[in-house]
Amino acid sequence: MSTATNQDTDLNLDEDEVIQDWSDISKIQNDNPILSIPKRGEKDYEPDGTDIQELLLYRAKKAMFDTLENSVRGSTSKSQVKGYYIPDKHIAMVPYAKGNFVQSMGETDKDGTLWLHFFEFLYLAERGTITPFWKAYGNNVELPLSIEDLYSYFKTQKEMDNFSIYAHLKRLGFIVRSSDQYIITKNNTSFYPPMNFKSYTIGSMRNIINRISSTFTYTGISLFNGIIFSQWHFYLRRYRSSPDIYESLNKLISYHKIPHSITDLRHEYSSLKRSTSNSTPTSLHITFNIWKPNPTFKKKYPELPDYQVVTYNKNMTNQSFPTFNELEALFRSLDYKFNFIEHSSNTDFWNKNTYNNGVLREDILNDLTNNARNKNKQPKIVTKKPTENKNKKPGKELPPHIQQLKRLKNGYRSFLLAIMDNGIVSFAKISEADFGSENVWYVPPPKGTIGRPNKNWRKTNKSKDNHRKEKEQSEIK
Amino acid sequence: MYRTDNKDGLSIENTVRTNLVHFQNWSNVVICEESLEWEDRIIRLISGIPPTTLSNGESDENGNPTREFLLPISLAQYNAEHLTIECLDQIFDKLCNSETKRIILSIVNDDGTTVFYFVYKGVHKPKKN
Amino acid sequence: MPVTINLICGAQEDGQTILSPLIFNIDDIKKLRDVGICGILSGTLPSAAQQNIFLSVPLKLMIEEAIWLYLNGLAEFKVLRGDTAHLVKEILDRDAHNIHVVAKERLERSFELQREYKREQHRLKLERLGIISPETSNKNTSDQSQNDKLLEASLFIETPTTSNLLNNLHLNHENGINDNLLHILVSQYSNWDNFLLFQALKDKGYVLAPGGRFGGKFIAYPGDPLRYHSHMVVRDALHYKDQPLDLLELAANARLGTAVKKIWVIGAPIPTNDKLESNNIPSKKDVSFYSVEWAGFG
Amino acid sequence: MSKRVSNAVRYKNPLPIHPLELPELIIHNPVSWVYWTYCYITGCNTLQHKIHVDIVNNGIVHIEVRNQDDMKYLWENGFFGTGQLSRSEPTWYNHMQSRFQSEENGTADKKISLEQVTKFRRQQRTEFKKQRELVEAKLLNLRKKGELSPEEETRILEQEREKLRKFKDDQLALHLLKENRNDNLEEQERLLIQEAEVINENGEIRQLESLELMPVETLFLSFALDVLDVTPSDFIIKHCMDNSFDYTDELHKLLIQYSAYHHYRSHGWCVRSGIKFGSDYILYKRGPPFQHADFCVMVLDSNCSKPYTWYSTMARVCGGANKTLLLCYVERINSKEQILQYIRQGHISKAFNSFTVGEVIYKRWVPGKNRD
Repeated sequence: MSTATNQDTDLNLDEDEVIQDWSDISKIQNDNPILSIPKRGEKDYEPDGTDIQELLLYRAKKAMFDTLENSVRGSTSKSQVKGYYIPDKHIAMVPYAKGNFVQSMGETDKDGTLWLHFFEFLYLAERGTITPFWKAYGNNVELPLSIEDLYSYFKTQKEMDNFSIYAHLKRLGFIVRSSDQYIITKNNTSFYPPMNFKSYTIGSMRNIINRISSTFTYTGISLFNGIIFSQWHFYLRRYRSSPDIYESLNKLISYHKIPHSITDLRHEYSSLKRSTSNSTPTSLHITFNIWKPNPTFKKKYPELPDYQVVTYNKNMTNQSFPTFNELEALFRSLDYKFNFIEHSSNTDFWNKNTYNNGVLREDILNDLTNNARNKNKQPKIVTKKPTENKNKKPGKELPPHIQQLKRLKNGYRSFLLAIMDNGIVSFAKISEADFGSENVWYVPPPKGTIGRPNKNWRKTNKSKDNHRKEKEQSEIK
Repeated sequence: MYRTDNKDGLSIENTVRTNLVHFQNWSNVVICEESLEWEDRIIRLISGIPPTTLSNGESDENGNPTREFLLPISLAQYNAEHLTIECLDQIFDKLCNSETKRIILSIVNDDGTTVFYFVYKGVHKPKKN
Repeated sequence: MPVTINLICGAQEDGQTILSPLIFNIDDIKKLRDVGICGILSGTLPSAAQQNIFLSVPLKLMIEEAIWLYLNGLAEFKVLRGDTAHLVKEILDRDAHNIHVVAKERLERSFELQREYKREQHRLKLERLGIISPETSNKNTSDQSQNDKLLEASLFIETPTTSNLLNNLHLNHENGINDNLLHILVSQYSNWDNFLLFQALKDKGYVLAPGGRFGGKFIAYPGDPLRYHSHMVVRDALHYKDQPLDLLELAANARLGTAVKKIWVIGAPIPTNDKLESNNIPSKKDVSFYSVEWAGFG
Repeated sequence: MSKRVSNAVRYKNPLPIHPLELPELIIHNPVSWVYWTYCYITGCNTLQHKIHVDIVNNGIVHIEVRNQDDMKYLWENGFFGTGQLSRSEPTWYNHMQSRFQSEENGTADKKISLEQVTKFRRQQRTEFKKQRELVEAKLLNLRKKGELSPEEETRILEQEREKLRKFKDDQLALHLLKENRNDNLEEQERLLIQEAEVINENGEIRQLESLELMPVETLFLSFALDVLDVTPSDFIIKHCMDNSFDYTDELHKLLIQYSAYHHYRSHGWCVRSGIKFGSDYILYKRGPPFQHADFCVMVLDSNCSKPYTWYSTMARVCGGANKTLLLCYVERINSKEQILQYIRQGHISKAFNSFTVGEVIYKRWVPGKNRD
C-alpha cells in the first residue's frame, strides 16, 4: 500500500494514488528483479453505476486475491533453511545458515550458528527464506510454525510496529540492524574514539572549559543590548553600513549552539559523557541503523550507518511527537555517517573516523588485509577504494551563497522518523538547523557600481564566522 | 454601507466588504441584517456577487454568478476569534436559509490580508478536475 | 458467518495492552472487501518480496474498522491472551510426541502428492518430446536415482499462513471480547468520537483508510480504493462545543486539498443530554460535518 | 534585465534605517579630514521623522500606516507591511489612478466618467446637508421647548446621527440605481458603487488602502529600529496586553512570535506572513521582487508537541510549494514573573533576552529515492 516512487514532489502522484493494479504483479515476480512500478492508473472519480466500471473493479479485485492465494510461502527442500524459535529469549537460532541474508542479518557465533532477533526471524519466514520451527526436547520434537503463530508471539505494539518498519526497509534493499539490542555480544561501532585513561585526563580539562561554556549554550548575549535597544541608540552610535546595523541587532535573541564540525561533535560528546544529568527522558529513541545496499557489508565490522531510524506510532495515545528537548536528546544520541561534514562521501575519511569496538576501523581493515596476505589469500576487504565522488566534480566548488543555502536547507545532524499509521509506513527526515550562525543580509554594492549589481550581490553578508571559510573558497578560485 | 473617513473602529464586516468591492471586484456587497450573538461577539454575514462564477458555484439562467454568503472571522498572530462546530451549526441554522449549501469563511488577518475558504455544510465532494 | 479478527493481548506493567487487530484468512479479507472494509495488507508477498506496493497477509485493521465490524455482527475476535508461547509450551508438554508425528505426517503427505504430480509432469514432458513411448514409461529405470534426487530436492515446503495450533488454543481458552477490552482497545489507539466519525462516513457509503500521510485521521474513498480516487482527508474528531478550529491549520489543509484534489472534512459528534452514556458504547450519535476547500481567490 | 537593475536601485537599503554616507576621505588633504569629521558628528542614522501608525483595536489589533510616503518607504526599505487591497506592495492607488486616466483618455469603454461621479457626489452632499439642517432644526425646537435633559440630548443626537448615516448610504445606492437603468445593470452598479466610494467630491481618487503591519513588524520597527511614533512598551502593554499584567497565553505567544521574527530579521532575512501556507512566516533571502521564499517557519513553544497530522500537513504544504519547513522552537529561560517585571519597567530588551531559539527542519523522506 505504500511504496517508494520517485514522484515525491508531485503531490498528485503520491503513493496512495499509484494505482494498485494487481494484474501487473506478474511483471514484478521474483525472477524479474527489475521493479516496474505500475503506472499511475486510470482511477475513476466515483461510482457511476455502469457495468463496465463494475467489471473493471471485479477484475481488479480478482487479480489481487488470485495473487494473494497463489503466492505461497516456503522453499524447496534443497534450499530449505530451518530456523528455531527460542521462546524464553524471544529470539531464533539457525544452525545451518546459508544464503545472502547471513551476511547482514543476525549474529554468528564461533560455531557458525546464526542467532536472529525475532523481527529478523519473522521477516525471513514471511518471505519464505527460512522455515520456522518450534523446537522442544532437544532435537526430538520439531513443530513447524505458521505466520499466524509467529505474529502471536509479539509482546508489544511497539515491537510489532518496529517489525513492519524493518520489513518495509528490508524489502527496499536497505541493510537494517537493531541499534539497541544484541544477542551474543554488543558490536559497537562509533564515530567517537573510546575514552581511555589518557584522553580522560585531557578530556576532564576540556570538560571544565566545556562546562563553563555550556552554561552559555546560547551564544552571545550582548551587554550592550540596553543601549542598542533604546531610543538613544541611533543617536549614540553611527552605522556606516547595513551589516553593522544587523550585527548589533542580532545580539538580542540567543540561539542554540549545535555542532557543525568534527571538533564540535567530539567536544559535545566528551562533555556529555561525563555529565550524568543530561539524558532527557523520552519515549522515543533510535531503533534501527540502516545502510544503503552494499555487497561488501560486514556485520562484525560494519561501517557507520547511513541513517538512524526512530520509530513512532501516530495512533498510540501514549506516544506523542517529541518536544524540542526530546528532539535535542535524540540528536545528541546520534552516531552515524554525519553527512554534513565535509568529505563525508569519502570512504577513507570514514575509515579514519570510525571505531569498531574501540579500534580504529582503518587499523582493523589493514590487519585483515595483512592477515589475508600472510595466508596467501586474496584480501577479503578492499581497503583502498577509489574515493566516491559521484556527484561532485573535484575542483569545482559551489559558490558560497549556494553552499550556504544548502547548509540552511539540509541542516546538520538528522535522523529518520518512521511513522506507523495502521499498517502504513512513511518517513520524515528531521534535522538540526542553525540559522543563527548564518547571515544572509544584502550588502549594497559600493557607490558607482549600481548599474551592474550582479557581481556584488552574490557576495552576501559575512559574519566573522563565515568570513574565514569564504576567504578560503575565494582562494581556491 | 458608505465608508466614512474615520477608519478607526471599523468592523470586520466592513473590512471584508471593502476587500470584496475594491480588491476582488464583487458587486452588490451588503452586510446582512440578521445577526447571531456568540461568545461576546455579534456575528453577521456578508453577501455579494462575485465577478465570475466561483468554482463549484452556481449561476443563474443567464450564466451570471449567483449571490454568495461570507462569514468574517479575525485571526491574529497571538490570538484569534473562536469558531467551533457548534458555532458553524448555529450560523447555518440562524443566518442562512435552508438552501444554503456553503458559506465563504473570510479570515481577516493582522498582516493586512483577507483569505477566503469555502465551508460546506456536511460532507462534500471535491472538484472533479 | 462472521470473520475472525486476531487480537493479541500483551501484558504490560501498566495494565493491559492490545496489539493491532489482524486478519490472516484470505477468504475473510474478501468478505470484508465486499462490505467496504479494506484494512492494510502488511506482510511480505513471497512471490514479489522486494517491493512495498503489493503486500500480503496479515491484514491490519484500523481500530475503527475492527469495532465497526464487531458492533455490526460481521466479525468476532479471537483473543490471544498473554503469552501464547507459554500456552504452546503447555500443549507441547502434554502432547509433544503426537503433534510432532502429525506434523511430520502432514509434510510427508504433501511430499507424496508433489512427487506424484512431478513424476507425471516429467513423464508427459518426455512423451511430448518423443523420448519414450507411453507403454514403457514407468519401467524405464536408467537415471532413475539421479532423477529422484533432483525431484526430492525440488519438493516444496510451505510455511502456512494460518495456524491450527492457535485455533486449538483459542477454543480451549477465553472466547470473544467484553466491553472493558473494547474500551481499552479504543482508548489505546483512538477515541470514541473518531469511531463515530468513521461510522457516520461508513453509513454514507464511504470506504475509509488511514490518513496520516495526508495530514488527517482518515482518507475517504467513494468506493473500493482499487477503482476510485480518494475524495477527502478527514480530520481527527473535534469537540463540538469547546474545540475551536485552528485557522492556520485550516488554511494549510485547504491549500493542500487544492493540490491533491481532496476536500478537507472536519466533524464533531453532537453531544446528547444522556448522562448515562459515558460507560456504554456510544454507538449512535449524530455527527456534524463540514467540508473545507480554498475558495479560489484572495 | 532593466527591471532588476531598477529593483536593485529601488530596494537598495534592506532596512528603514540607512547607513551614514560619509564623504571620501583623502589622506593628504586635512580639509577633507575636517569635513569628514564634521559629517560624522552631525550625521545620524535616525529617520528625520517618526512614522505615524494608527492602531485599531477591536478585539484584534490592526496596525496601519496611512501616509502615502510612509507606506512606500516601509515597503521599499525592507518590505514591511502589506497593502490591504493589494497582493503585498500597496499598489491599489496607482492602479485606480491609471484606470481612471485611461478612461478619461477614452481608451477604455467608458462605463462611467469621473464627472458623473463627481456630479452625484455633489448632489448627494447637498441633499445630505438638507437632512442635517432638518435634524438641527428639530433639536433646536426641542431645546426651546425645554423638554430635554443633556443626557437625553446626547441620546437623540446619537440616534439622529445614525439615521443620517443610513440616509447617506441609501441615498447613494438609490441614486446610482435610478440613473443607470440599462442592459448591463449589475456591472454598472458594481462600478458605480466602487467608484463612488473611490472618488471624492472634488473628483479626486481617495486612498482607501493603508499599509498594515503585523504586530511583530510594529515591534521590530519601534523597538529595534525606532522609526515609528509608538514606543514598544506602550505597544505591548496598551495594545497587546490590554493594560493587564498577567503572563497570559496571548502575551507568551506574542513574545515567542517576536523572538523568532527578530531572530530571522536580524540575520538578514526578509520575514513575511505565511498565512497562505498556513504557516507563521515565510523567509525571503532579499524580498518578494527578487526571488521566491525558500522557507516556511512555524514558531512553536519549546515544550510543544502537536498531533502528528499537524507536522504531516505542514510538511506536505511546504513540499508542494517547494519550500523547506523550519520548526522554530522558542524557549523561555527566565520566569514569567521576571519577564513581566522587565516589561513593566520598560526593559523590553531584557524581556527578549529571556528567550532563545532552536531550529529543526522537518522533511518528508522517501526511502526509494535515498537508496543509492
